[in-house]
Amino acid sequence: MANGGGGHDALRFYLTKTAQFVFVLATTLLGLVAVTFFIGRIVPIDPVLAIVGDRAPPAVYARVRQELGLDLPLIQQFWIYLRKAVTGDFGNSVLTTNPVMTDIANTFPATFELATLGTLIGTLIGIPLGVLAAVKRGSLIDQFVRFIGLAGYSIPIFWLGLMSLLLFYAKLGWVPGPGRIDVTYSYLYTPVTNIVLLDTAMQGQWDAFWDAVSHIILPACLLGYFSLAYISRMTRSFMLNELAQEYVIAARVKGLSEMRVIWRHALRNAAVPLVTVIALSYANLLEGSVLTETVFAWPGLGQYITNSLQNADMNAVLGGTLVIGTVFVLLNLVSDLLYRLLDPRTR
Amino acid sequence: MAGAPPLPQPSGLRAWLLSAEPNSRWQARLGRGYLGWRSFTKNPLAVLGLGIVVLLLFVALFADFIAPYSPVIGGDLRTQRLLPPSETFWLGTDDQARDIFSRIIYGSRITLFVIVLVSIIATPIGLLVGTVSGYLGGWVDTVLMRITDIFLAFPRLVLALAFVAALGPGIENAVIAIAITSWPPYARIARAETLMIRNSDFIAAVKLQGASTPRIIFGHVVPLCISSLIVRVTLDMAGIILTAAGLGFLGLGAQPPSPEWGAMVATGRNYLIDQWWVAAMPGLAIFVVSLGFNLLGDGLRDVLDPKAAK
Amino acid sequence: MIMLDIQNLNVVFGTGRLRVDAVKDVSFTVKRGEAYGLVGESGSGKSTVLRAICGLAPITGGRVLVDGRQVTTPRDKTFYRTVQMVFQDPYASLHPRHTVDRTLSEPLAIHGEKDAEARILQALKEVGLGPSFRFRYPHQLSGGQRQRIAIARALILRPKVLLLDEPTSALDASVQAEILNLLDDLRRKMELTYILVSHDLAVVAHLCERLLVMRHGEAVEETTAEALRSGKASNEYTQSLIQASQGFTRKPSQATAIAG
Amino acid sequence: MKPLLEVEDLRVRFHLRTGTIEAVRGVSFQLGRERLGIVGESGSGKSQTGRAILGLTPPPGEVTAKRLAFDGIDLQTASKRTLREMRGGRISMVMQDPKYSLNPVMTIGEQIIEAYQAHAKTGRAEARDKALAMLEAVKMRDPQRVFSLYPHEVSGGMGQRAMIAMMLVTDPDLLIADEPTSALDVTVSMEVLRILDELVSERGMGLIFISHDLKLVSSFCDRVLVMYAGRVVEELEAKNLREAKHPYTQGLMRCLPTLANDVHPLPTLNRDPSWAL
Amino acid sequence: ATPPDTLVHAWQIDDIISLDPAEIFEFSSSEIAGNTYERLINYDIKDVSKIYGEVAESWTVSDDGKTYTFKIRQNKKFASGNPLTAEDVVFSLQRAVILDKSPAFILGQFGFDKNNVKDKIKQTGPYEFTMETDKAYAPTFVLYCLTSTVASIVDKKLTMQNEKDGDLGYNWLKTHYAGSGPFSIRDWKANEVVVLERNPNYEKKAPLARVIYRHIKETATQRLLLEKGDVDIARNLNPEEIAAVSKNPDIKVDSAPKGTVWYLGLNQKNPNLAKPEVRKALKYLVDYAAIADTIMKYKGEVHQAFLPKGYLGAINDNPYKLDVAKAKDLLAQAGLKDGFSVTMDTTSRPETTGIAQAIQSTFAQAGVKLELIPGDNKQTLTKYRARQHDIYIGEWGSDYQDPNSNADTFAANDDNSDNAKAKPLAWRNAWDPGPLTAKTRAAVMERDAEKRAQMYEELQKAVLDDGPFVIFLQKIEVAAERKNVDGFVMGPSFDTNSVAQAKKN
Ligand SMILES: Nc1ncnc2c1ncn2[C@@H]1O[C@H](COP(=O)(O)OP(=O)(O)OP(=O)(O)O)[C@@H](O)[C@H]1O
Ligand SMILES: Nc1ncnc2c1ncn2[C@@H]1O[C@H](COP(=O)(O)OP(=O)(O)OP(=O)(O)O)[C@@H](O)[C@H]1O
Ligand SMILES: [Mg+2]
Ligand SMILES: [Mg+2]
Repeated sequence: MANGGGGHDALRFYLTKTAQFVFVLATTLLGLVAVTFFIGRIVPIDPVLAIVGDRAPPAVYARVRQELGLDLPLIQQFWIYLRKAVTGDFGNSVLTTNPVMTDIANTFPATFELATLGTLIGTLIGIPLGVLAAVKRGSLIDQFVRFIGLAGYSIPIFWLGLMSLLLFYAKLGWVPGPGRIDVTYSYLYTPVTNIVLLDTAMQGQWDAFWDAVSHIILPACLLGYFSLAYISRMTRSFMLNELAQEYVIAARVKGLSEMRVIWRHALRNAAVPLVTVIALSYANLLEGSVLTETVFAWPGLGQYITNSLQNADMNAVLGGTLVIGTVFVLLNLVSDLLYRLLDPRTR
Repeated sequence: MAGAPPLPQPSGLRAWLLSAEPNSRWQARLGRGYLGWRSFTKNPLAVLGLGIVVLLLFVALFADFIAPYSPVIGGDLRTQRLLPPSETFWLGTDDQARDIFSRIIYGSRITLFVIVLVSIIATPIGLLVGTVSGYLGGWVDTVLMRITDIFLAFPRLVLALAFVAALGPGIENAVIAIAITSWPPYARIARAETLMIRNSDFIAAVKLQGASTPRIIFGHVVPLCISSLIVRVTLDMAGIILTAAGLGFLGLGAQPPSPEWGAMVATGRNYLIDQWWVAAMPGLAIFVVSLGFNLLGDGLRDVLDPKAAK
Repeated sequence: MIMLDIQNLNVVFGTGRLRVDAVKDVSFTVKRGEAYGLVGESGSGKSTVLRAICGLAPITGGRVLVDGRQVTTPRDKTFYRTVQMVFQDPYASLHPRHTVDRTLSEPLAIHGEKDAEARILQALKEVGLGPSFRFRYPHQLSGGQRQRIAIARALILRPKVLLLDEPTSALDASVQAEILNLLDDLRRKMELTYILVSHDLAVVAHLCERLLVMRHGEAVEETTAEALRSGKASNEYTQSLIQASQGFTRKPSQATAIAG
Repeated sequence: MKPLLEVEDLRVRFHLRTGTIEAVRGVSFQLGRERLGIVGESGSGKSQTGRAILGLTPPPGEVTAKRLAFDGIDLQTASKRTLREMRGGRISMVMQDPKYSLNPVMTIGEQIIEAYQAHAKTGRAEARDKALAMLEAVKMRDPQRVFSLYPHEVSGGMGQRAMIAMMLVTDPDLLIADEPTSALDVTVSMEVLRILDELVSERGMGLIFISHDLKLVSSFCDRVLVMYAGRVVEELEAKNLREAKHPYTQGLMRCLPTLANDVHPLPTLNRDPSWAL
Repeated sequence: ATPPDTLVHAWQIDDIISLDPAEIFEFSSSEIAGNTYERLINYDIKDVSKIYGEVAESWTVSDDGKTYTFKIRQNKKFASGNPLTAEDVVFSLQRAVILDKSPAFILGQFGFDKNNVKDKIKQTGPYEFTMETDKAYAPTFVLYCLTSTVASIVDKKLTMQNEKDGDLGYNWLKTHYAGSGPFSIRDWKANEVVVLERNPNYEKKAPLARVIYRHIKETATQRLLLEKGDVDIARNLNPEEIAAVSKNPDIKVDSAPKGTVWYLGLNQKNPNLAKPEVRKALKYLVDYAAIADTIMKYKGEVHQAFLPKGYLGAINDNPYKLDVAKAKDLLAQAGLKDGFSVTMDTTSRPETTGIAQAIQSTFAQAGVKLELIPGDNKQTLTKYRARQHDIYIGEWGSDYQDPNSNADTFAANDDNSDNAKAKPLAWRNAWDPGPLTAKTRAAVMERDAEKRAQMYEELQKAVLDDGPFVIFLQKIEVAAERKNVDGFVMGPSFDTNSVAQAKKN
């Protein structure tokens, strides 16, 4: 096979890859903007109402409508929106009056913090569980993992959330109540990244840090449980697949310990598709934790978008959707890169 | 609870079914179904799953006869409201003094409706998009996968909420919204599967017989993707019921007083701590039905999915 | 009477870094009723030649004439009625979810043939299988039986040319003999033209009159079965193939020098 | 001389939902430091015999034998630990297809080192030298380069040689080769066989060579077991293969086309149900 | 537990969209404004009819009833330290009119607009100014309007320091604070928290150093927090939760009726609903008492007239009760013996759906098939405002403490055409109240309080009898408090819920 001109080819390869990624990102975002925008305009909710309220006199109403540009043709509105969006200006949120970007910068870190921890918990527990279930297929532990998974799929998250609050907070008092941090600590540090754990740790406010940790632990475990349900199940099926491969037998033939065969050979291979699964579950937590956020009074992006949507705050909805879309595409990219890293065949 | 008990088979019929040399396509098909059924029934959990699903069907069908009270008309607000489970009200009553048991019984119809509708909308869309894009490749693939990605990258709830908002609330629209948000993963699966088989020799063989592209896709590619998709869809059932519940939770699902389980749980959340049965009972129903579908899906995977059967 | 005329066939896959010249300037002709062999090591482009003829691989250069007419891209229906192919792996070449009946009725349906019923039974008989196989799925058949079905499928449209891509290499020796006999038989009965690809010289020599030795996508030499038998191959590479097909020899030989 | 491997009445059963399959039904043989071939058609139980010896019968399978001993050690009663030390250390196996039997996400070098370190307590540097030496021993042209390649980056022949290097790096006394060349080109497979051959003659290793290619086995091995439906139907010296008594062996020999004589039609095998009894 | 000098509320505060008093029109922001800003005049929450000056020391009304002269208290200071003078008051009133945000009409209805307000509201001395209305309205009407949030006094100096492009500091004040109330606003994080801090310049210094409003959407979560003592007051508990926590010895329940009524709006464009008998029949088909005693226990009491209890002229006898037989009779008279089908737009809040379902089942008893159309708040409102509903169920809270606020919307409709400018509730339900409109207009001009009250009674009776509104409850606000909380006072409107003198023992 021709392998000449390696350096030049490699450069071109990466350039094409980058161009491809930019293209994917751009088209996906454009699609997102377009769909959301037009949905926003056909939704039978009057966005002006959200701003001026029910009692406003007609003159005020008309003025605001014009201010919002709602009297322009749809295409023109879209064009204006797009032009502004490119410069990072998504307009102001009606509900919070802040620029949408500021709001997202405030709410996204909360969700990010929660989802990241949740995914971490789900991954760290889910993978070993899945591996165990696959290795001991049909055994009690396999049934257990299956049950955990099933329960994770079928229990309404708000139910579990409230029940766990009732148990761990109200009855046992192991964790503090809903919210990100206790009011006593909330002014001890200055929000920089808005990721409380990071901010408090960086500013050396350890009391506040531990308080934040104790606040996040329950909702994170809850989200972790749901991602665990998915991850353990997928791990199990990938592991079953890998364990049936010839190379596993070859590894046994070499006289390797069963531990090494499972964790180093089989799991190392199962990790390749798992990366995608974890990324997917992470993305789901980032976008889908609305209900958890509601129960735990967690001022996150999910709540923000839902609330905005219900109030026809379309700027906020669009902005939020774009952020989630971007995160999604980025996660795709990262999992793609990891995939390449983990699987030499795709390099 | 077991599913339909296997009828005592007259040995003649059985022999006919298992005949190694069926005489007609029909006999062959029945025989094959019988074999599948036999291997399926060897898996007790799968049978349990099937039992639950059959029970759901049965309950939905005969709700009128099973339910002791009306699902929508409540009793006396002053005396019959939020009663705990008792002999008169097996599962207690809700905030409108309605019998929860009767509501759950009638709610099975809605659940069934949601499940069936979502699967017959989302599965074909996913299947079509996935197989076409996987088989044709090139720019068709690029375009279709971009669209899939866009729908995938959409926050599900936003999309569902938006659709419900655009179409107006109500269970039908909730179903459409859920369907619209759930096809992309199916498309992905179907595409991955198609990519695996599109270069296989048996596809080359039909091509060599001059088969047209639609013929290949629908006659040869689709049947191979469909089984893993069916498995996936049954496994998704729980998620679908819960998404419907989630929409109900946000007030966009079924309209009151219809006894939709998710909406019932959502209402019950107001009484979660003291009148636990209001949310727990329909929640349990959701759990059991999801469990049923999951077990069934697992069992079907063994019967249908050639890869898992290996 | 020339049935197949291949001239300066070139097949290139991919571009740039991924470019593979799978077939380079290969020419040969096959007369009607003749069986022609292609041999060579793995990756030498044998299958690609067959696939290029029937349109499963792109013809990047050269000409392919079937029955005197140059093939069109995409191939038309008459082409498929003239040329059919049998694949190497009997496990992969049948649709796992279609019964034998469905597999065999598919070509008939595509070409709008009538009395499918009779023709399917007829085709099964031709490949030595009874009607009892009609409603079986591939996984209920042995490798040899599958290969017979694949041959039946290829023959059911009554083609003139059969392209055989290692039809026996996945099969046991005993089954291989049955299939080879069947192919021999059918050729005589139906006046078929064969192109047979195999890495087994003995198989090619058994079935074919003439053969082409390929290596790295190029034709090394064209020779005859007779020549092989008498060990008269002029080319060194052909010699080493003959050598290897004799089984293992303990004395060091030139085979070592060539392979790898 | 005490035989290296003693197998008596080896049976492998699979208990499946649909019933029990007996894949190997009472196989007995002894092996010294020699080349023993096992032939038979697909599904006759060759591979299962080989795997049972290593204790690697897949899960639903059950193995019984009157005696299964390696170098006097009873493999049936040996502890897991002994078995593991035996595996790879003293008994090794080369499998059919390098494409599937090498771990796709580890470099070839790593895999060889791992095999070596599983049995020899050595440092990494030494293991590395040993691995390179082994790659050299299997006639790899550029061991340094191959060492750091991934399995998908080498050709089938190279992969199979790497596999052999990996399995022989611990200097085992017995090597089971399960169709080690059937995935390779004729010319390449000759080369691989030559390497195996040299190793046997130079190190005095015992070799079980499993194949369905009678011609190959007869020319490569000293002794041949012919298996049919889980049984050994015939055992004979390789050079006497032409004088095989069993009709199955005879049939197999005859139905191969050869360059030497052109028979039309080829004789085929008529299976006699009594063979399987 | 919460710090002893800090009062923590758990409350759904996601309705806050602005902290500028000229714009505030929502429940939670009104309450916050009430505790952080002062108004010119205020009323006694125990007896609404008693009006007193807050920033104003005294006032006089000219004989023609059009000119009001206010004297301002001296020595008042804003939280910023700036002195509060007539200049600030005039600025605040003018500013509200000029900005013309949603609540501006409360002032605007006296004939002020952007162009004339500078002439109509004039400073006449350092601590004195005059206000000139276009007509001789009932003084109670004018004064009550001045008690609403929109008439809060903002710190002119501070606000104008933050002015940008002639916005009168609007963009700044939306998220900041420039008042003189007992507390100042330290921080507002949308959907998360509002933090108030004691204003050291306020003369009657608040006992608490800090008041925190935490946004807790889930009522069950609010309850858990309250029971654990991690909040001091839970504001949104539902009846069952209140019943449960009231058994807790550490918790007490406090409540106050609000100037808000629950009602059904019957769209007169629907031919069935347009029949007077049908309107009346539906009024007999609501089980008022059962709803108030069960679903809405603690949260509402039966009330059927459009003026809430406590308002001037409010009538409190509730003539209707569930009477299916009578309703059937009436329906038969209307030619609808077998009932009819009709839809009701219902917001998806649990309270609303609960009531709606209860009504649905009593309607059904007389054969009226009611189909509920759930939607979120804004969506249902959009439809309501376009007069596309059949029946609408919702709440109506009066904009200011004067009876005209509700009379104007329930009993008056100047133009019933589709593109009318004003869209009162009567218009939204396509109802032409006929002579009632003129009566409403007259009542607001009546300067004799006694007579005025009588006129409103008449209006209420007329609407009660024939209007397209089935008013069934007056809203009660409930708060569950920890026992140690003292002095959190709930008034008849949200901006009179006061933490000014609250403390924790
Ligand atoms: N679709 C394709 N895309 C890219 N390269 C291809 C493709 N098909 C075949 N090739 C390459 O073309 C070359 C010839 O392949 P071909 O399958 O014709 O060999 P062959 O002689 O049939 O070998 P074998 O005996 O292994 O079947 C190989 O290098 C192969 O990698
Ligand atoms: N995991 C298993 N479960 C059930 N049956 C099995 C399993 N593995 C092997 N068998 C059966 O055991 C028998 C012997 O298999 P084995 O792999 O030893 O055959 P073989 O002689 O190596 O054939 P081949 O030449 O095809 O490799 C076959 O009939 C096979 O179906
Ligand atoms: Mg080939
Ligand atoms: Mg084998």
